[in-house]
Amino acid sequence: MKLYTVKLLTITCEILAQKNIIEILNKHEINAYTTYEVDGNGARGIRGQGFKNEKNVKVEVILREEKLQDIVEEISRTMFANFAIIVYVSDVSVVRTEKF
Amino acid sequence: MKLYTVKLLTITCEILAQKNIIEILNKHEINAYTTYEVDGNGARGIRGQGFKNEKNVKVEVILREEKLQDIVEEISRTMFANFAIIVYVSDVSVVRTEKF
Amino acid sequence: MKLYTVKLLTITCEILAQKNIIEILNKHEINAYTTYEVDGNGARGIRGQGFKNEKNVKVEVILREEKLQDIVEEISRTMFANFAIIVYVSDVSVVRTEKF
Amino acid sequence: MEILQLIQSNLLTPIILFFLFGIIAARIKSDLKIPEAISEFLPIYLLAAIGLHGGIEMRNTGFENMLIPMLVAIGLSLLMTLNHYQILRRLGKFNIFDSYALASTYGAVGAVTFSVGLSFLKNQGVTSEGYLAAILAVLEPVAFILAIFLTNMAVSKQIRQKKKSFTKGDASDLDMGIQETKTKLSQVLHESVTGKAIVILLGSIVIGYIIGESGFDSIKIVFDEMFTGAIVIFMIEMGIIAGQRLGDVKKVGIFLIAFAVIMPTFNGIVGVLVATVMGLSLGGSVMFGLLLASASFIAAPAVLRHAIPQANPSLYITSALGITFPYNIIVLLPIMFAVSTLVHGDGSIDLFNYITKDWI
Amino acid sequence: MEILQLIQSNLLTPIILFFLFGIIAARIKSDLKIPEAISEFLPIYLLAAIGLHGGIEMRNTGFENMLIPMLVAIGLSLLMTLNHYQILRRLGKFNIFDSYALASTYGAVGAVTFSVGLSFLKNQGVTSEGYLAAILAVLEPVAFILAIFLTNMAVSKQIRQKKKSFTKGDASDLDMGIQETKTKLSQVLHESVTGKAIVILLGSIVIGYIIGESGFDSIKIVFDEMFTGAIVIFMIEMGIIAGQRLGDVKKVGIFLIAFAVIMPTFNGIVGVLVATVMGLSLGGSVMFGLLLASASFIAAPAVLRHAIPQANPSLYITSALGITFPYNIIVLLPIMFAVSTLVHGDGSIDLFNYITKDWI
Amino acid sequence: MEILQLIQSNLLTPIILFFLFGIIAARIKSDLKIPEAISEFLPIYLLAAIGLHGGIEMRNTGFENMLIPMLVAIGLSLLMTLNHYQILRRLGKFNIFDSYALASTYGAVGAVTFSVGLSFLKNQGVTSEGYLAAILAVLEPVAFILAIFLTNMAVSKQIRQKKKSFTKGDASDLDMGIQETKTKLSQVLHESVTGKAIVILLGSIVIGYIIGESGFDSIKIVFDEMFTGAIVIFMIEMGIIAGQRLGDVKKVGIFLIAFAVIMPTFNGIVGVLVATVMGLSLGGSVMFGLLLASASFIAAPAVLRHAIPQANPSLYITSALGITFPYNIIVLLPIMFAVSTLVHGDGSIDLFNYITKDWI
Ligand SMILES: Nc1ncnc2c1ncn2[C@@H]1O[C@H](COP(=O)(O)O)[C@@H](O)[C@H]1O
Ligand SMILES: Nc1ncnc2c1ncn2[C@@H]1O[C@H](COP(=O)(O)O)[C@@H](O)[C@H]1O
Ligand SMILES: Nc1ncnc2c1ncn2[C@@H]1O[C@H](COP(=O)(O)O)[C@@H](O)[C@H]1O
Ligand code: NA
Ligand code: NA
Ligand code: NA
Repeated sequence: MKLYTVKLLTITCEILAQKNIIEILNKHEINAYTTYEVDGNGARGIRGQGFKNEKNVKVEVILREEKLQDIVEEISRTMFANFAIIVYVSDVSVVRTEKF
Repeated sequence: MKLYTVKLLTITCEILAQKNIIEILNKHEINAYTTYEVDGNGARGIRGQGFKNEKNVKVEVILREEKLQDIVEEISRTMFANFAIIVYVSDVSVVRTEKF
Repeated sequence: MKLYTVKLLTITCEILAQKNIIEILNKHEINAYTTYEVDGNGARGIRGQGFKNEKNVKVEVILREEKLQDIVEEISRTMFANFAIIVYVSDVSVVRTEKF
Repeated sequence: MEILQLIQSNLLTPIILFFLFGIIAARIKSDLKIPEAISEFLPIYLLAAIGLHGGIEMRNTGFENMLIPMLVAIGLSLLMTLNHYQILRRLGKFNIFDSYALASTYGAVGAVTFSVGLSFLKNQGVTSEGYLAAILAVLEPVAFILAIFLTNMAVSKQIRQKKKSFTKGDASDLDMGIQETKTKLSQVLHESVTGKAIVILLGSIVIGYIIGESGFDSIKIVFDEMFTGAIVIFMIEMGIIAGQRLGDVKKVGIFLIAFAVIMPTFNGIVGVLVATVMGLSLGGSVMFGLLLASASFIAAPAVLRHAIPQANPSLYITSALGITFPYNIIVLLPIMFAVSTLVHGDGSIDLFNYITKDWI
Repeated sequence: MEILQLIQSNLLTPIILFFLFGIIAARIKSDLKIPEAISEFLPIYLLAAIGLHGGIEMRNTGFENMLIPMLVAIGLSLLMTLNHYQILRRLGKFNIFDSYALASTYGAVGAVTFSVGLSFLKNQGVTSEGYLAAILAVLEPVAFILAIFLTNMAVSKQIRQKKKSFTKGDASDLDMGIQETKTKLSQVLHESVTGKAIVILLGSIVIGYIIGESGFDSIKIVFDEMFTGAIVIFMIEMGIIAGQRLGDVKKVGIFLIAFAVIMPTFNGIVGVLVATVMGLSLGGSVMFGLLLASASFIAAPAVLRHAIPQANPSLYITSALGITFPYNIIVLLPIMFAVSTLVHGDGSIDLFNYITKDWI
Repeated sequence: MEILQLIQSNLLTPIILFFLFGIIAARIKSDLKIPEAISEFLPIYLLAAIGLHGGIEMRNTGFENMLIPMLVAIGLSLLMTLNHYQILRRLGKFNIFDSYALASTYGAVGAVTFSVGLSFLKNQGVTSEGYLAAILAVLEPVAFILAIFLTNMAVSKQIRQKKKSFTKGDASDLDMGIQETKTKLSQVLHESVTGKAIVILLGSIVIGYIIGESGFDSIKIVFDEMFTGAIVIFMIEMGIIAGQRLGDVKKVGIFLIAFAVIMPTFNGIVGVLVATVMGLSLGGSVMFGLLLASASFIAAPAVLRHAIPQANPSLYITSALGITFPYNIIVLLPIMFAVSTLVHGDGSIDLFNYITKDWI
């Protein structure tokens, strides 16, 4: 069973920014992702204690390297200044490259 | 503190398929894993809005390379056709190889 | 957009050990992390069925390689004996190294 | 007409209005949502309340006379499941998996529908036999087990035939197929019987039977007086989920849409009439009919996804929740009530006339 | 003085005491917390209860006379938002984004504050006009939409001016800016109107209107009798969150602290007086004043974070929840009640005197 | 016998039946589960209700006479913790960590047990002193603090001795050990006192005291009338968790099983008698006994896992939740009630006789 290397892009950000992230993904024709709520601590303080609005969310996207650059660039440009957010990328192997 | 490389297998699938995954893991004598509920979007549409039955779950398993192939193969064969599911593998380093 | 490699340290442990982990991180001057509750199975049995106290938590920390060794060492030394816990490390790429 | 009036007055109860409201909220893409923990808890609560109520009733009225209705219900449920299968497979041209999955979804019962039915009767000032809660519990797994058994039989027959054409009919293969079917069935049986719905329902019936009215007093406010309010909250969520499904309704096709309306109507009216013949009360006959009319949309996916994974879940969830459930609680319930009133209203001779007239 | 007595007796109600308790629990760093699912569910429940109650009232009393108060409320809300902006931008020296965000936070309304107000009146044995719930729903998005419209106008003006200095004023750019503003506005408008608070509130009003007293009976225990108990539980969580914010209060600066106390007082008393002039009852005038006095701290972040991401959320959340909310429910509510009693107590001539005296 | 009758009638209350039902559901591996958010919320609710009730009672009856019972309770709790330790370490041969952890688990109190006790008394139509809720709050951390103090002392002594054999007794090391112990203790003390159980309990007592009967009226339905229903729901979950633990019971060993039954019986009856001597009412003496008999299974793991991580949590959780809790609420509670009735029933002279007869 051969495995192919693709990229896993992870965005951890405040939950109210999830919509912005999904919009950016959609703009780059990516409609497949996984999300879940998390707590966190970072430059913008502890998040996840009070209202649900003040939690974080993780958005995970498996994609091909081609699209990665543009998406990371757009997220950096439009969101780093105003939101609690981190973005990181790792290598993962998958069976069905056609899915991603 | 020396770190040893092992594999992290991640399965994101519909929650009603979790039992099948765990059964496959057990069949390959793997009883250690971590699970958590997530939302998602993919080929089978948005998941995680209505009943809990319609959420996704992530199953993460750290294991040695030896077992990886067989498990990925069995999951691919028995589950890819009928379930909302993705599978990916990454490299991680651990301290206590004897645990995995 | 250049990406820089840093380390992602993941600790999956019983929820009542979260405080100990955060204390160790703080001691090494790390105040940024992401946490979320998970279920699990391992050497110390199934976790996540009964009281919330009996769940697991994942703590994820992106950090520079320099600090990694000491933290992993301290966690191993002080916590492996008494708690349900696993620790693993992976490589991730980030845009803003100055953040980590 | 009286039925129309009944439908209209039913339409204007909080339960139905909040359900419709939920549908609208979903259609306009509102982010309204009942948190998962609450909407997971409410069915448990509703079933506990139904069970306690049923158990207390059974203590008051005895349960000797429940055996025949229960057996008849089981028999009808099995017959109807088979009937659904034939209709879906032959007329609807669904594949075998979808046919069995849909057949059992409509052969099974819906606990939420049952709750709404009880509230409907309460609103009409009519009571029903307590043992119907027990029939609800027993009926839950019946249709699934039949469908899964038949599906597995069919699959192993297919495998057998395929094998025959290659090699010459290997007996051990056949045995294996049957063995696997047995394992799967006993697993499904175990899962069904230990499924949370049945467990809480049966447990509460027994507890209700033990404690009786007097023991119930201290928890009456929670398990009786709050019942309708709790359903209302749950119906918001049901409406939202049904509303999200509405878009998929066109995908299930006109045949299934028709099936999802006609089949429950037929099953439900048969149920009302049979129950009347068996001597159930006006309200009891309505609930008996509702049991047979209802389709399962919470238990079904949990059981079928595992047991018949080849079946397309969006077919059975969408039709059961998006079409049949609203139809049942808004239109069919008043119709069955009218029918039951009709056949109960007159003397026993007339009753018999009505039945024979309608029955065949 | 009577106001002090009112404040004191208000202070000693379970709602306020549990709110203060929550603050203390947060200050001593207790791990006490109402689980997320519960504290997400409670506002939905409270709004449903408020809506049902309002709808039933409107059925009893008609809603023809609600048009003028509603239009006046919208007008006042817009005026006040503009007024806040001027004060914050000129006197407070906040940047344009923070100014608009804060202006609309204080121009918008707070559903939790409204709930507490209803309980306060109940406690005082005073009723209020049912249609105020409808005004609450309509008022929700008004201030946001204005602020977002103005922010976007201001931003595209800035961009335009920048562009002008470089190239020579490109009309298509200008169009694009306006186009984008329109998109964003229509999006915010859609989101506001389909936001869960408005949806559940309006839905419940309509349902309450349809079912009336008699239809409400079966769910009265859940949606009426449990109301105050439910607020109490919610207030524990509100207290905890406010308590966690208290540490940030000093960061918002003395100007904003003063603003967060003086502005609601002014808006609230204006509201009471205007309502009295329009003929609202004693209780209705208090609630009208409270609508204008209240700041939004649940809806505001959800709308503003998306629409004016440049604004610092900790400014508007901290001041609305950490200062204004406690001040409103503990101090201002009794004050407005006293004012309303005063202006309602005497004959209409005296009333007029009071108003003109206070008004200008 | 009367005690058997009491046990039997207790067994047939909804609380106990739903607990047993939960155990059965877990044993047959049902997937029934009360959602986490609900089962996290219920203890908070129960403690708030207990606290409010206690506070209101204290307002009615004064709390001057609560000092002696409270001090006696603290003293007994400390004595019992030490006694448990000796028994576990010497007779049970447990290691020092497990011994202290278990000793304090049984020296501490269980809020859920207390709730069940209150319901039991309500069912018997008997009241108890309101200040017992305050004793519950104060007693919570006492046994933990003692056990953690002694564990740390023992550990630093061990370290010291080890060090001595290597180097020659380094004073600074000793100091460090004591220093660390102090830090840990003050941390545990802070955590205990700010722990959610104590905070909500004390807070509600104070609020109950302030608002009194009249202020309580508006929230009575939620915090009083729904109390037993809420316990019933919680007991389902407690039963499920206890049932999951039952399999581990054999692992804890016969000694600990015996300890988990005999120790509470002894402590509980001592409690009833001492309370009677101190002049508490029939019901108050039962509750006092129950405080001493109960073991902690929610607070204990949270405190001990952090403070004595070397101890095996499955020992103390399994024995406290899997054995002692069911035993206490099913068997011991009626026994203590019978004992209390006995010693309260007769005149004071007989009472004294009973006590001296039983006491020594
Ligand atoms: N070094 C880190 N490791 C893991 N998660 C982080 C780290 N820094 C930030 N985060 C997560 O990203 C969120 C936003 O970060 P920040 O913008 O730094 O407040 C935090 O609340 C954390 O959940
Ligand atoms: N490219 C992707 N990146 C991250 N998660 C994905 C991706 N594709 C699918 N998923 C997850 O896997 C689930 C099943 O995928 P699918 O079978 O494509 O519907 C989705 O609901 C997502 O949670
Ligand atoms: N091989 C593994 N893969 C993934 N998660 C694991 C693995 N082993 C242990 N875990 C997680 O770590 C927790 C503690 O492990 P243990 O100390 O082995 O009981 C478990 O409850 C799981 O959540
Ligand atoms: Na059916
Ligand atoms: Na306002
Ligand atoms: Na004790």
